Amino acid sequence: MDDLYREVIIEHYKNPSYRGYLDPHDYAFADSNPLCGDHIEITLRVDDQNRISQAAFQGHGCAISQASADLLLESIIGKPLEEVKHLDKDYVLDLLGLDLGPVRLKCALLSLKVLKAGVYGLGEAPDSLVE
Amino acid sequence: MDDLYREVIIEHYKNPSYRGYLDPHDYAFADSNPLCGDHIEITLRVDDQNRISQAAFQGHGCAISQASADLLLESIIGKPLEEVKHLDKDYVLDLLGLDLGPVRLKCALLSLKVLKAGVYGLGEAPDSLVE
Amino acid sequence: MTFDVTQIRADFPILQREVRPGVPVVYLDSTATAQKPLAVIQAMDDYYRRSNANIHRGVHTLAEEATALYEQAREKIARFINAPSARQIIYTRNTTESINLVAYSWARANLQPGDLVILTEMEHHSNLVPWHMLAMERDIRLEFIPVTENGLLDLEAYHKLLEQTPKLVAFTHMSNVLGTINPAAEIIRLAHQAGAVTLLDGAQSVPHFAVDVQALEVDFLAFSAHKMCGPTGIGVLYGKADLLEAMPPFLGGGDMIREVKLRSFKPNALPHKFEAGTPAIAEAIGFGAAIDYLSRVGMKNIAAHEHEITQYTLERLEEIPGVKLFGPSAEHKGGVAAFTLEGVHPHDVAQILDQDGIAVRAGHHCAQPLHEKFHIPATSRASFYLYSTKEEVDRLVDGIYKVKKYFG
Amino acid sequence: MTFDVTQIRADFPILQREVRPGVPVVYLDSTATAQKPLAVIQAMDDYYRRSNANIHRGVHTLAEEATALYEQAREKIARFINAPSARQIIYTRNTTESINLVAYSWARANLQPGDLVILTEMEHHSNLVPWHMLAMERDIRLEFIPVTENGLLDLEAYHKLLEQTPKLVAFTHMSNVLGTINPAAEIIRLAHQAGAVTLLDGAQSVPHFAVDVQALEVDFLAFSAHKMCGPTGIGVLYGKADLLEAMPPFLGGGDMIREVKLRSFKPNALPHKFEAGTPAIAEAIGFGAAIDYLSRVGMKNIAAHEHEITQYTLERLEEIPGVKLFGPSAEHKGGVAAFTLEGVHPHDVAQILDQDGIAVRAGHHCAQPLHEKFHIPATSRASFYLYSTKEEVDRLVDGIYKVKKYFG
Ligand SMILES: Cc1ncc(COP(=O)(O)O)c(C=O)c1O
Ligand SMILES: Cc1ncc(COP(=O)(O)O)c(C=O)c1O
Repeated sequence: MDDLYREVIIEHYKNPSYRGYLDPHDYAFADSNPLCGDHIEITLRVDDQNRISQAAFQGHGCAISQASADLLLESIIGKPLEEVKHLDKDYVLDLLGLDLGPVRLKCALLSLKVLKAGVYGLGEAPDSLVE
Repeated sequence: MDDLYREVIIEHYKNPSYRGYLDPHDYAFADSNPLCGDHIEITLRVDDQNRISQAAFQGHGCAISQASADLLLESIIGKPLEEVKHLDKDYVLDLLGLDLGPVRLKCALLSLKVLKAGVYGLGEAPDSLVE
Repeated sequence: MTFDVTQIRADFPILQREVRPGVPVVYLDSTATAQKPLAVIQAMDDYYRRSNANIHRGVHTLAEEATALYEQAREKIARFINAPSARQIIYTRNTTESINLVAYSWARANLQPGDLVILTEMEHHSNLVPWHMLAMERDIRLEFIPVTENGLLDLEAYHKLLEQTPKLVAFTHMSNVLGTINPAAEIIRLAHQAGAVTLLDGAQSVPHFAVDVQALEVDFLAFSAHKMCGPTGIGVLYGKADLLEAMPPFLGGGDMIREVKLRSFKPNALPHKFEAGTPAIAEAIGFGAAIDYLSRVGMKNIAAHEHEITQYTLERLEEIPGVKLFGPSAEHKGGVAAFTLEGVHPHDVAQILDQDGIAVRAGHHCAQPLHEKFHIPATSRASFYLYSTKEEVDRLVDGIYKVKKYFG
Repeated sequence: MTFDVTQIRADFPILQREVRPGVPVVYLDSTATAQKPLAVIQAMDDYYRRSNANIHRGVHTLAEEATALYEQAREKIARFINAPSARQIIYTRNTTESINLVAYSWARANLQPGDLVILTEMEHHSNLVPWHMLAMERDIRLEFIPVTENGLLDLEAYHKLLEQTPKLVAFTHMSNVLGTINPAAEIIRLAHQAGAVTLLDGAQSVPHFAVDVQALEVDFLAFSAHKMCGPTGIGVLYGKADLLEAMPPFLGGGDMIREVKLRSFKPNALPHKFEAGTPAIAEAIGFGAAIDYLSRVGMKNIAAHEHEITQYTLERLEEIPGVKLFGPSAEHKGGVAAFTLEGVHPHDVAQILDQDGIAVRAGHHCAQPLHEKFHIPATSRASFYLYSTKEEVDRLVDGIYKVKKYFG
């Protein structure tokens, strides 16, 4: 895991491709992980076929939360909004290629939770979105 | 302990010498053991030198609580009131000749607690009276 | 698994104990607390030797192991009572705290002066005093389903009480004195028809037979680990999700919060909202091991075994002149036999039985109003669990004859 | 007893553990929870194997043994903090419940709308949220003793706050983030002069140095067993006798009553008035064993050892470029070193350290307002206890250099 951590996580953390804030946007949502203060805000634009055309995140937090946001957004560009609604925990873990304990899992899944709460248009982001 | 229990406790329980209620009396007090419902009421008369001249108890409960009341009253007849104020746990245990666990100890000491609360003229009978 | 009581007894180290040299223990006090199988003792021992750490907030290996073990236990408990989700399992200290949690959080948010709470005359103090305290503070009305002479709830009287539209019906699934197993599903169904929320005191039912919260449709269920082969210091409140979600927090502190500012806080999600401070981590893990153990033996097997022992006990005790049994006949009854012996105080019965290693309980068993109803200050109580045997019942009977000789 | 850390480490089975093959644990998270010596693990194991029974109400041998063990532990705890009497030691689940007990029972009986409660900016959530809840319910005012840039309480500001005649001053004896040891005796003396009652959060002090409630004249003291080599699931509230006597009960149920009728109850005497239901019996006994263990080693020795380790840690961490330490210098500080590493999130620091078996905590350590004050969301925290060594500190320092290389 040593090297994976270094290669995947730290690279995307240090040099994210999708950092930013889209204004205007079609979807937006923000949430924090109460246990560690990680914060992620995601903005999305969709095309006329309801596919994700652009995505950006901003926020702060640990390498895992920020890198997984970057990896997640990279992976959904061009995907139909409907498909994004059904992404799950394993999807993110596959992107990261890491086995994580329960605490770091929350960091890794924060961006997926924010993304799904945004596309579902929910008022809040319950943990059940990523279980 | 088998035989002591039978001889001392059960004899005094079955054939108490000081059962009753003195009316009029100089001192009286009653209390219960909340854990088991044992109840003892003691009435006393003192002579002009403040010595205990007569004593009686009534109530209900286990053999240990009732027998120890009988033994206790038997032992204080003729004693100065001041001395009664200073009787302690070991005094009663010597009378009984028994080694008791913490729960039955409360049964055994109920009569002493009632007696002391009465002669001190207290409104209630705290456990600290017999510690 | 076939049920073999000898094999089961070998799992419980304390049952091998001699109370005094040559006097093996005959433990007939499982209603007060159950003994613990080796698997439970070792799960906690292992935890302290290998994985001890504070949970939820830690990133390091020990903290992650501890968190995983703690939360796995919650999943096991959820499955055991067929809860829809583990987040409906709130860890508490015991049944008593679980009931107080409902009284402080749900009831204080939902009950107004004049509102009616229905209890029963056979409740344990744990399901009386929290409502006394609330009644004093809030002017809530309390009414009681009466207990009939043979130890059953008077359901006709219950029907009448329901006409007064109670807000809450809180009752014991099984009496810890009479042994009565109450018709919980029916009582709950009727309460719901009347618009009331229900709280089931499962302290004596969850340990002894299968309890399915979804089949019962119960709103709240309270129980204690220590009565079901688990450790002291941990219990559970189960609640329906919508009720728990809507309830205000009870205890404030670490872990139950989502965010804290200097002057305000946001509560955490379920179940953490109700678990303030460092919880009973080792105890949760021990509770999980107890659930595994009971599930392996099988709740059906346990209930059948206890039924057989109880039936035998009632038969044998009824033979003894001067013994008076309380509670219904074996068909309505769990593994409890409370009795009086004419002319002998229950404390003396228990003390003399103890001379032969026989552990029964004597007193009001935290059900003083029930004893008052039957005009007795105390009873002696023998109670059973999966490890109890007919030979132990025989020793009890011999012991009672000895008591009679003493006081004869 | 001379203090030999190698010998002490041999008493703690978990310190022999390898987190992964070849990677021994370096446990630097004792502020979250302490490890347990064999004596404590075995005291509980023994209890479950030999004496397990419910307490107080039982006449049989097991119940009497259990009751005696449970109450002896209370006596030990009383002596440990020099309480005038064991009945002033109330068993709770943890520090958090102890503080909530004061908030629910004492405060709700004694505080009126508009009354002032003084806290500090360095409180753990456990000593914030209960007061937030009370403030919302009752319109109590909260004010905070500020924390200075170097991590001490601003006592001048405290003097000013006292002019507003607070009813309660509740504060931590030692910060679990800054490590600051507050001048408790002085704060309490001033509070009393102003007519206020005092509550001391001893979660981090009682485990680490001698705390004497009579010398401090403190009104309430809260602490947890799990932070002082004892088990999870048990804590203590100490209180002055007159305050505890006058307080209404908190949780209702078995054992906390003197008498129960169908519609009313009389509370029991201290300490039982505040202990409802079957308590954490094994845990109390384990706590007693922990007290014995700590007393045997000697609190003076423990404090001196931790001071040495802390001083060494501060020196070594200050050398590392990019490391920023929080809290005062070693002379005002217990065994806690919270720090940030420039450009690296504390979670990542902790995770990478964990690869080498080094267990530190990362986050806001249940002190979010304090972190906000210092404008950081989180810190990494290494913390020490009697079994910590300088070699472990060296491994921490090596680990931090490795983190820097990763992120460099
Ligand atoms: C200063 C302080 N107060 C209170 C607590 C809460 O202790 P517990 O979680 O045992 O209730 C802690 C423990 O983290 C602490 O460090
Ligand atoms: C029916 C019933 N309810 C509640 C309780 C209280 O359980 P605990 O003491 O574990 O809180 C008991 C245990 O004696 C019981 O038998």
